[in-house]
Amino acid sequence: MGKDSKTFDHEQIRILAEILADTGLTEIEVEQDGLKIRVAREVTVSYAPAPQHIVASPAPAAAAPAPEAPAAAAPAGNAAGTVKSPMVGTAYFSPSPGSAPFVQLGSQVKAGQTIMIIEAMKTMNQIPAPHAGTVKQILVSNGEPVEFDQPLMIIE
Amino acid sequence: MGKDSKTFDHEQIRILAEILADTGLTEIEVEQDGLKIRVAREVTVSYAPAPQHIVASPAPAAAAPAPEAPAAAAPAGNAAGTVKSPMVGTAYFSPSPGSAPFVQLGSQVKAGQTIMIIEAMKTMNQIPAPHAGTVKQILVSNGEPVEFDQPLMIIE
Amino acid sequence: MFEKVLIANRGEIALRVLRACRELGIQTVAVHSTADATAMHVRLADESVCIGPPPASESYLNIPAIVAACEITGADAVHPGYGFLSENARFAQILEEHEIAFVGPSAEHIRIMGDKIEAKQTARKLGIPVVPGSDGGVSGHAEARKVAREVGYPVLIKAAAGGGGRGMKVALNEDEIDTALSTAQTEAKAAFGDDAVYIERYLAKPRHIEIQVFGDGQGNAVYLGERDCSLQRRHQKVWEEALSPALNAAQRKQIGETCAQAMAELKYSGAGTIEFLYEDGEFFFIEMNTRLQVEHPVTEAITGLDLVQEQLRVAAGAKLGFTQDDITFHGHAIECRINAENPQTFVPSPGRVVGLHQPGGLGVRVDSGIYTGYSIPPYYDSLIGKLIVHGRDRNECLMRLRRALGEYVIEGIDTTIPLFLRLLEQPDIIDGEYDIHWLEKFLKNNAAA
Amino acid sequence: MFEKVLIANRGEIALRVLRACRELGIQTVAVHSTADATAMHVRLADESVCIGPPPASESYLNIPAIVAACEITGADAVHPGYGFLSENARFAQILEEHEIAFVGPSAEHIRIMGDKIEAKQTARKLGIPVVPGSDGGVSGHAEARKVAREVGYPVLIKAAAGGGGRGMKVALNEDEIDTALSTAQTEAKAAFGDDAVYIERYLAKPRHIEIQVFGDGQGNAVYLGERDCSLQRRHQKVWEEALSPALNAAQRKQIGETCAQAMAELKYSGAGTIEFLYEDGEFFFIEMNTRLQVEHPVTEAITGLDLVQEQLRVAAGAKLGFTQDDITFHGHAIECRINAENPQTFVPSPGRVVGLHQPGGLGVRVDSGIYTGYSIPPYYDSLIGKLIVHGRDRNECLMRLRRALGEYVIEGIDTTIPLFLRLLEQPDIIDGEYDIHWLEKFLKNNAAA
Repeated sequence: MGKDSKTFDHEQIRILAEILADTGLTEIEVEQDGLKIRVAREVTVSYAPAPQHIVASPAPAAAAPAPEAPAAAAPAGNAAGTVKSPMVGTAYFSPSPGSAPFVQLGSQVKAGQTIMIIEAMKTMNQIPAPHAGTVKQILVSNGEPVEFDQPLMIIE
Repeated sequence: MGKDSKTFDHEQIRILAEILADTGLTEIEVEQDGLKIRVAREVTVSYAPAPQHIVASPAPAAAAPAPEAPAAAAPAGNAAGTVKSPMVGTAYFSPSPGSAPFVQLGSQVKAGQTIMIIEAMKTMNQIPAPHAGTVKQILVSNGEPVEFDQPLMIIE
Repeated sequence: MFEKVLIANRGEIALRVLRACRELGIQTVAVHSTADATAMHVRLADESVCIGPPPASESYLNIPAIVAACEITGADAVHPGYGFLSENARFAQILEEHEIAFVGPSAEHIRIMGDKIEAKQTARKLGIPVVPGSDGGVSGHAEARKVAREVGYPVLIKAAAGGGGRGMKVALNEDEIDTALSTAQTEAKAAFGDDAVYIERYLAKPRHIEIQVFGDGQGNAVYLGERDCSLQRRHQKVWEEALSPALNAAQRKQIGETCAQAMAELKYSGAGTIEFLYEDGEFFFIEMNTRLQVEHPVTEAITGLDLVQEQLRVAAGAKLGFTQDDITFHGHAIECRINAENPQTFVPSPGRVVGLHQPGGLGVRVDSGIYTGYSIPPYYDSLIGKLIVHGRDRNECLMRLRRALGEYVIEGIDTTIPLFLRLLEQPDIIDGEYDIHWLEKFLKNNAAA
Repeated sequence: MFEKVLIANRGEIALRVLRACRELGIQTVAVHSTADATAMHVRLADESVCIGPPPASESYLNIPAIVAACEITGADAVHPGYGFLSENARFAQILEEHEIAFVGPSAEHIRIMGDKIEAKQTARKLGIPVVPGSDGGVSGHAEARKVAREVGYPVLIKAAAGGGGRGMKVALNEDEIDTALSTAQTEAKAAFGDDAVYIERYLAKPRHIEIQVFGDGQGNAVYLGERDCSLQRRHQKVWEEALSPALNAAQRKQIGETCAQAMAELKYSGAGTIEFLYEDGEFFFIEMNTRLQVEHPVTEAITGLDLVQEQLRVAAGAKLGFTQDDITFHGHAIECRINAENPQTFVPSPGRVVGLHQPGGLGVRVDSGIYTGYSIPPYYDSLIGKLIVHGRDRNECLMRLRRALGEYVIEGIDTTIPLFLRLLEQPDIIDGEYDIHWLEKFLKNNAAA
């Protein structure tokens, strides 16, 4: 270490601090080539007033659990092939009740192909596949209300 | 440590402390070439409502700065030979105005010997030395108001 | 009464509406952008729906997304708060077509009052005093000169579609009228896509005094006293009080009754605010806001009414639960808008609130959605809370305000709290002697301090 | 008015007094034990003095230390809050001798009302209805039997010097009187060093209703309505409301006027509370508290008065600033005592508050000295805050209370907040149908839940 302050990369620490703030992590530890840096922050986030005493409604439209959905589905949401909802509405798998679904688990899809319909304000909005691939996961149910940005499907 | 502890780079610690403050982190640990530095800060303490907007009175009786005194005088207060005030009142160094003080800096005192008077409710309370020794430091002024537990003197 | 209300707003007003709903036993749906997923009202709501990305145009102003959110949650009413879609006649219309109640006046009333020229004509027709000026738009230079001479200099040229101070120019005399007209037209075109302007008397040192009105759409209407919102910076209100230190009881009664009568005649429904400039004992209509105001809590403090609960009741079809005789004014109230801004430069200061302690005790109300650890997003306005203080008289109110501001701790961001502490030291503020230019002058004179 | 007031208390009431002083422009001195050096009111006070170690007997009850703190700071008045030295006649006397004002009644009035037997005699003399019972102490078994027969069974045997339920025994009939007397005497001796007891009628299902009175020591006195504090656990009030759901306006006026008249006759000075048991339309005097009560904010909410400011004014020599005719009651208020206790077992829960978010909005007042990061010391009582909610009627108040409790977040320690949320679900609470035994029964019946 000597007295050479240059051997201490202060910039690295600041960058780690930024990552910490951005990601909401509470601790980062990095070790490489004999250098080890650890930064931590006390979790003020847990002070947020969780609605602990408020009884949530019985979710008649299944929208109530939605706030947790993004967190629960986070791994899926962050996966490369995730298709997210571009709007609020009700997701439908087929063009009309009883007809065949646009896609199924394992279907091969082309970019631009309709994979789902989202109904909003009595309008049927076709949701195109953003890229070609195989339908690996379907993350919503037929007839389920979806929020903006909610993961719908994984196509890889 | 391997290296001479005098090569300890205090400047590095100060820099880390600064980064801590800037970034709002609560802990940084760096380890390199056998040197490990960890700096930490308790965050919750700073959430306390510091009376930042309240203009403190001009402390006519010198009591206003007292809340900080225990902290500032902490090293003295924690020293082995510290004599603390057993009561609230006004400290006097001599039995009557103009007479010789009970003790001075450098005085040798015996256990039980009166070292000060604290006036409270018109009563003069003699403060005895809790142990024998030399008066190393006098931490209050003659005629100064003192709080309970306030360090008065160091006798070693 | 409604079963479930969707709150089409964010921040402290969304929380305000949520509280009123909860106290009436109504379920709540919070809609929010991705930037507001952790907002207090979202956490507290019975249900929440993410309606779009951070830009308001794609979320809080996104009518299809909000209507779709009503559909998937089964909300039977929408409270629009203030700003965003609260004065959007089309939104009110679309909700009506979808058989969803809009907590506000009719689309027609919103439309009329949203057009400055039509609003002024309507006000005049209803007997509300207006500032002397052109009856309609002014386009040519010759016409402008003629109108200005009739109105009397100094005159103000304003964009018909305007707001927030854009498209406004003063001409002190005839030499300045041509330039002022051209500039105002150009600015109006640039800001609002419409170069229509009109001319009116320019008032030198007016106060901004507004009358809170409330109607049930069935011919009943009352006034709930006035608010003095003269302390403004860049046409943004900073400090509001009720009642105004400038009015006496007779003036209050006269202008109040005029406004209430006008609203009864109009069959206006819900909360509304008729804004006036006030100078030398005269009121001049500026505009009418057909929604809840940011500063409604000062009126609540002196009347004891819950304006949001009343909005919900009236929107659900109830008649006004009180008459003018039931309304009495108790004491004095002041609201300070706590903004996440540097108190000297007013540069916005979004970021994480690392420490928070809000004042409490007798006569102190805080309306705020922030909490320790909350990150104030950079996408929206900088209002993060309102401190409302009530006292038996204005002096007690000022003393209590100083006490409460002194207890307020918000760490991690800059706020305007220090500005209010400075204001409380100014003799003009203590005496209630200020007009709409006072704050700008004060800030200019104290910039170096 | 006073220049500088020393606040001889701690916790929320010290902060309450500090706020009132600040709003009157009076400087404040906080005295504190070493355990309270970081308390909110100590941080906010103009000056602070550490007066002793954690045990109250050596700090908050240490009269020489408190008088010395007045001397070194130059305080010209002491506000004692409630508890500690607030009803200590000797303390009031010593302050008088040192020419320091005591914010409270005269030492003589404190002394009279501090002695249960003398208090009762005085009340009877002043026309205040008392519970039938022995005129003075009862010592022998024969005397006890005779008195009990006159009073009528069931009877209660109480320690003359008692309080907090110690030294109290019920005898349902003559068979039980001997044992009850002996037990009460033994407990009284052990708890208070004095085995004097007295006998009175035992009421089966009374409510605790107390009248807030206020005098200026110059012959003027008013009543400020009643508070219903029937919801108690181990004789500790848990929930207080004003006005009482059990009284009508005529009853209120009658008992109120009786109390006000008595206080005027006594030339009582400052705030006082006359506590009654109320059963079947009859009031029975229990005791008079010659100080501010914990639950005074509910009275402030319905009257609009600041009782602590009024205490300071009267103590400084002013006459009452209002007459009975000026007092009107608006709406309904409820206070919940937030204790740092397990809401099921009531085991105290001192420790660090790691997260805190207090409710806000219309009609909500929080009086609390805690803050994020504050450590609640284990040496004192467990009251850490009071939530006071005001509404236009009792129903609005209950709805608002539920809303506010739902927003309250205190992390790191247990609190009684969940208890209040459970209470709000009980039909008896919603209907206001409860007596002083209701809560104990409820807790017993729901212990397993």
